[in-house]
Amino acid sequence: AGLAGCSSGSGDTATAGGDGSYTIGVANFTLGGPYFSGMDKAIAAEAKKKGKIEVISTDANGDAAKLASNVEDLLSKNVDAVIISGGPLESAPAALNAIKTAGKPVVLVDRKFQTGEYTSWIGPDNEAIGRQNGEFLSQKLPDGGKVAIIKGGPADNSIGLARTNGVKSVLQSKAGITLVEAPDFGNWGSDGGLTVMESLLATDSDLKAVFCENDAMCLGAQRAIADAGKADQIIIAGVDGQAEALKAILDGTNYLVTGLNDADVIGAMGLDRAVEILGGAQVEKDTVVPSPMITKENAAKYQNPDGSF
Amino acid sequence: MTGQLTEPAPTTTDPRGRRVPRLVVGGRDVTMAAAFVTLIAALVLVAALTADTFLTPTNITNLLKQMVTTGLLSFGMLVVILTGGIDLSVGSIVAFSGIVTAGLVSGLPIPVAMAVGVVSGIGFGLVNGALIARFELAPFVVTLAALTTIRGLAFVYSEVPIAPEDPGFFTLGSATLGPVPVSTLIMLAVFLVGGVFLTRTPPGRSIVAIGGNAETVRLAGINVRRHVVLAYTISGACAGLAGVVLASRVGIAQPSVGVAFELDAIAACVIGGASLAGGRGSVRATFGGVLVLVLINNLLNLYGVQSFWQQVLKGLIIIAVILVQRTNRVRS
Amino acid sequence: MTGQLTEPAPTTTDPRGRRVPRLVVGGRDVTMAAAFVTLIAALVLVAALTADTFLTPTNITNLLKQMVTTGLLSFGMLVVILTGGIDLSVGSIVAFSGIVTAGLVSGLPIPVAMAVGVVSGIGFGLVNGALIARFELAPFVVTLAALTTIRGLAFVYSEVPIAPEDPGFFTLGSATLGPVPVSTLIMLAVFLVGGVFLTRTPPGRSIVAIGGNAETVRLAGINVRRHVVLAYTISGACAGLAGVVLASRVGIAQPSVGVAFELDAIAACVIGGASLAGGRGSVRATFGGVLVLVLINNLLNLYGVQSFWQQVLKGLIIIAVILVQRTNRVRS
Amino acid sequence: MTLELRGVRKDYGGVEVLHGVDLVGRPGEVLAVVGANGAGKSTLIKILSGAQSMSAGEMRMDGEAVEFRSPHDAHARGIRTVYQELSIVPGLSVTENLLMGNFPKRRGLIDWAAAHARAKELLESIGFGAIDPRTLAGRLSVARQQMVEIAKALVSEPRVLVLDEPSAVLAGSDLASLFALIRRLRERGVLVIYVSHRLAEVMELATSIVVVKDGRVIATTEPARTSESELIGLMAGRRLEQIYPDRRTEPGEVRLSVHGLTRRGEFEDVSFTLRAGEIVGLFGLVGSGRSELARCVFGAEPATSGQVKIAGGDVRFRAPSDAIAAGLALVTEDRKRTGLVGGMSVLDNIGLTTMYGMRRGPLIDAARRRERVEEMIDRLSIQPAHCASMRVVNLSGGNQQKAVLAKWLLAEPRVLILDEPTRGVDMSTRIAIYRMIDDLARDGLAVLLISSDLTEVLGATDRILVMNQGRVTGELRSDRTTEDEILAHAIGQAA
Ligand SMILES: Nc1ncnc2c1ncn2[C@@H]1O[C@H](COP(=O)(O)OP(=O)(O)OP(=O)(O)O)[C@@H](O)[C@H]1O
Ligand SMILES: Nc1ncnc2c1ncn2[C@@H]1O[C@H](COP(=O)(O)OP(=O)(O)OP(=O)(O)O)[C@@H](O)[C@H]1O
Ligand SMILES: O[C@@H]1[C@H](O)[C@H](O)CO[C@H]1O
Ligand SMILES: [Mg+2]
Ligand SMILES: [Mg+2]
Repeated sequence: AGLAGCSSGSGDTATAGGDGSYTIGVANFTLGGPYFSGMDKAIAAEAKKKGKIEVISTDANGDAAKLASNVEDLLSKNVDAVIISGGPLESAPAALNAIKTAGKPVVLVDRKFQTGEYTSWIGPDNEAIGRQNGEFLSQKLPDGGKVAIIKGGPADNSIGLARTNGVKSVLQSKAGITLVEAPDFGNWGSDGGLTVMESLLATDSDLKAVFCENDAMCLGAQRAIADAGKADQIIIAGVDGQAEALKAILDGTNYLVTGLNDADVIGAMGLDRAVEILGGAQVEKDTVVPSPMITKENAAKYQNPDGSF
Repeated sequence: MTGQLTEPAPTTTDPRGRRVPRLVVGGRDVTMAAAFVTLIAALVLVAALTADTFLTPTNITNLLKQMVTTGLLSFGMLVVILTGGIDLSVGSIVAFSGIVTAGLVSGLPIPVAMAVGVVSGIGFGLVNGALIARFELAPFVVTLAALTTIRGLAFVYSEVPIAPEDPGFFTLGSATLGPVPVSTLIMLAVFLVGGVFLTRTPPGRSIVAIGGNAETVRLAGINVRRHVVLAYTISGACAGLAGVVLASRVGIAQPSVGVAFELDAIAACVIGGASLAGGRGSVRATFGGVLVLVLINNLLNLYGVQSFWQQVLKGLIIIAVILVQRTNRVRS
Repeated sequence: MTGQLTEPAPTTTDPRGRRVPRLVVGGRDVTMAAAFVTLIAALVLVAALTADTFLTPTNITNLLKQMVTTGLLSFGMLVVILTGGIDLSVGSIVAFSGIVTAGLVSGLPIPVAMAVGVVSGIGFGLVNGALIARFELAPFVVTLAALTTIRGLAFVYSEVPIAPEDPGFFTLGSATLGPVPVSTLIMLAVFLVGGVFLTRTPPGRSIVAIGGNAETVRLAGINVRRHVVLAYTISGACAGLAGVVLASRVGIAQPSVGVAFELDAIAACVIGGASLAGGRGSVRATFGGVLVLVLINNLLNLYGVQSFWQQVLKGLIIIAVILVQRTNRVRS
Repeated sequence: MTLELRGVRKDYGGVEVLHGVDLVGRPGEVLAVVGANGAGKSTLIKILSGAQSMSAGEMRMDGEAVEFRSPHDAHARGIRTVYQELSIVPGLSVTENLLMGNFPKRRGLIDWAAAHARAKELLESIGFGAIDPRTLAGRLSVARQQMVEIAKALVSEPRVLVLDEPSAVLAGSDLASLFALIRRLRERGVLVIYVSHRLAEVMELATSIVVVKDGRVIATTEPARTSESELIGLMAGRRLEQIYPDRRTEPGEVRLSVHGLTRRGEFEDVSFTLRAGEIVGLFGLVGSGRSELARCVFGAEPATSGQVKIAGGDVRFRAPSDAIAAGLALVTEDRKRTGLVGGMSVLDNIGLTTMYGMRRGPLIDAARRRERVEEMIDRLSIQPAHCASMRVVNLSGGNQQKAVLAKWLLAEPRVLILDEPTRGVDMSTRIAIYRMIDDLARDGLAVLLISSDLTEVLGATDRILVMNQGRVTGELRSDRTTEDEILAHAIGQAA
């Protein structure tokens, strides 16, 4: 994703304390999803681009305690700063405390923690993405109809909730639109999206649209819809801008829209931010990365064959 | 023989000759007993009466599709469980075979790519089996280590999902023969052929006997190791096949797919009365176990039970089912 | 016959009377044999020589902290495994006890809230044990169902993570006694007391014997059911304690924590030579198994091995370790 | 087929148990191997069956050196073995146990109808026609399982048949069938190697006898040139006095009385009493329900109706623990399945019943327990003498049996039920056991001795109950009855 939304701070000037060579630790909560591994890669790629920056990446495999100990491991390796890609984690007090005690800066990417002190956060406005999808759907369904919502779950995550709330806030007030929330979670993956959609198709045969909290689930849902022969009846809206989703949108399928939440962009910005901080720059604490709406019209411009996501 | 003793043992043929083979492979407790069939019938009946969407064609097709992965894995798991072992690596094999197949589709003909996926499963099964049989290592740990390693390899192969462009890739997973998905037919074929294998072929019988008393089988001059390897290879093959079918069905292969699949497969076998100590298990009843699990999931969804409560209830229902199974076993 | 035979078996006392109790609880294979100790020592040595950060105080403290959860769960798991059972629900109990404790901290004194967390684990263990012992249900399925149900309950209790404000909540998880974390000391105490329990008390010996041959134990007038319930209760208690300690250490309780923790705990027992068929296992060697697992993780991190390769290697190293363990067992 | 062993040695983990054994067997011979418990008989047999490898020495068949790396190699040479410990697969049918690895096939698949037919034919041809080949092997009585084991060894018409204590669990007509079978095999030129502690049958069947002691062959002889008592002397290494102690005691008060006890399908309306100081035999054919009765009296199985009283009061034993608390002890017949915890030490096994009673605080009083257990090991001369820390499975069969006995004696019972306590026990140890039972009875213990060995029942008891098909069909005084009279009751044909 060459086009960054905003403040792509020129990190290579950061030489406040030395020659600008730093070691930056990355604590991933999990790499078991394309979004997260994309983020991790984007950070590494940006570091390489900058030169002189060494990145040590860790993966907690979805275990909060392991995240804490990974951070401890990173600190014991004396990294200069830590980037946390917290995935579905809401907070990591122990990790944040350890970093604070060590006196190192910490940059959060994607997920903003609910508690604890961090130096800077870069991520999307999830509720806005949801609203944007809601607006789009309401336009596409002038006569109303049933809209299904597939959540990623487990519910100990705020971003999914924010996205769903965004969609709901727009659609609930629209006359003629009914919302159906799938009882089960799609677990943020395509296989989950597929089975949840299959169940939805059995319970609600008259769906007009489906919104999923991310693209991966939408892609599975799209298959289920195709298999049920309802591709021309149900439209799809997602979040992320995952490569396969962009392609589906561009190909003119029933996958109509997604809200950009590009791991490549956020990852790169996260690394830049860390370097800026190390360079002694005064930085914005919270940076919201804009999430443009992607449809058939503009999808081509967001396709990036070299991107990791 | 007088026939005086009422026959307590599994009969694969009736006194007059061969009839329908009974897919009971060891012990009599594990016949898919009347009570178990009743239980499944009751589940279906309750479902049909209380959820009006249950008997719709869409839902029935869903059911048929949703049992494929668990079904395939359960058969392979049963074979391993019969030897007294366990295979925890199947979920990771599903992921690996799926992603490799999807990755190869761009360069190879689709059937070849799919064959490679299945073969990768066979390969992993072979290694599992060889480690377990040759070095007498605990199956739980070997396959647990395999779970970790193979999952890692799936991610090493591709961190991101692979979505082949060629629509031929979806055929296996979405084609239907009349109303029945082809993938379901494949799974049923595995159960049928597998049933015959376990009840009517020497290697099948050896596998069952090994779980009953491996030393005896060894003393009978049968190569125990080779049969143990065979069992894990079958499980690996089933998992490889399941991975290919699943990837084709979802249309996207993800390296993260299949986590905890092994648990459902094991549960299906045990709900069907298999003993994890080996030597006892039934192909039919395992299939019944698969049905029970799929029905539970389907019903909870149809009723719109919220995800967490689904989990709570699913566990409780499983307990209830095995309690019923057990009462029936004790009574018989 | 002469006293010719040299003594090959585990001795809990030396010929002259009692000496240091050896924490071997069944069979002779499971002594934390010289080769196993050597293996661990070798791991440590290699680590110290190749990773310059390995022997830093921070890293050692990390190691000590990192072994707490696996350690606590492994001891409980060992007790259950000795009876010939298995407890898959421990990861879910960790989540439940943690979230309940964190949820109660706002209303109750911290120690009381923590006690409630542990007691919830005891409760779940009791139910598991009662179902398994009273109705003779397969431990694998009962605790698998419990895994699902308890996980669901953790989410029902709170869908969102709970991060208590009171810094007292963090004490248990972060306090140190000198350089040693208090949580590590607690875990060590569990192993010590547990070792004495299993080797030197009647209920402990009964648990070991049940795994060897339950019918013999029943005929010896020992209440088998009660001891099986006890075993699962101990495992539940350990998991409850682990949940509380973990929540306190991380500073936040998540209902989603602890997935697949049971696998590491089981692996630790088996790496330590325990037999999943029951009756054979060692407290010391299980502790050794915990060390091995924690060391592997720590080393792979220190070497900066990339995540997916870490998984690949972790599996392979585990296989290597049990191969070494096995060679040593065969040789002795 | 001539089978020759020269200088065979075997050590287990550095401890040598066979010190250079020589043995020669020829076609048509019944070569009996006798020796005390732990002498090395089973080890020897495992070596010639390929189940264990020898540490040194050589084996020749028809003059040609052979080396067995697995049982498969021995099978290929026509050697089949029935091991001392039962090894059927309980979850499989008799047919399958018999034909394992040799199924008749049709179009590549196993032809089960043909298999059952072949199994039935085979069982009938060797005189075991009473066994239904379709039954699950695990549902057969121990005796029947043993017969299946023997039949299994005969499936492929072996040239050498090795039997390790096959008669230990057989009695009556089953035993007769076995003997007839062995004679027929002999006529067919099969070499039969036969291990047994029942010297009477050895004298009857054997063509030559090899006496093994402490891992060495100390004598080779023939029935015509020796006597039972000489053999016993050789095995024990000393002269043996009388086998059964004189029983001339006055029975005391009633210790246990059973009234109309019934367990549907197993036994019916059984009544008897046991008095202090009395040894009562319980004889019957296999499957007559004796073991079930014992288990039921002991609270291990619920009764359908009837009462059990101890010292006058009615009791309802809901579990063995109740019976033990009331002073009962039951030495079960199947040590592997119900007598021992194989993976644990001898100490743990012998101490099992008494563990809860021997505490110091919450801990087991280890020193006292060890002391008591070692006393018991000594008293029953369990070999090897320092076996307390050994795993109990590494004891020889007979010594395992003694360990079970020791466990119960340690509990100091007032009523002792012994189910086939001398199964697989060598003669000198038997004598010790009889002496011990006698001593215990003299001290006021009431003993019920279940046995399928007529001589034993006659010699070691005061009174004999005979069961037939779940009912007590006779009660006889040991000093006033005969083997024939007992047998007549046992087969339900007493006048
Ligand atoms: N696996 C083993 N490990 C160690 N010692 C063993 C093992 N098996 C047998 N022994 C020892 O070898 C010796 C010979 O045992 P073996 O079973 O051959 O005796 P046996 O003559 O068959 O006795 P019995 O009449 O009691 O069956 C015994 O001292 C026994 O304790
Ligand atoms: N051949 C058989 N087939 C099936 N069941 C049998 C057979 N023999 C015995 N049984 C079962 O065992 C019961 C009695 O066996 P039990 O062991 O109590 O008799 P026993 O007189 O002690 O003979 P044994 O010498 O075999 O111990 C029978 O009522 C029957 O249920
Ligand atoms: O924002 C990300 C992505 O949307 C991903 O698909 C799921 O996890 C969230 O954290
Ligand atoms: Mg022997
Ligand atoms: Mg009996």
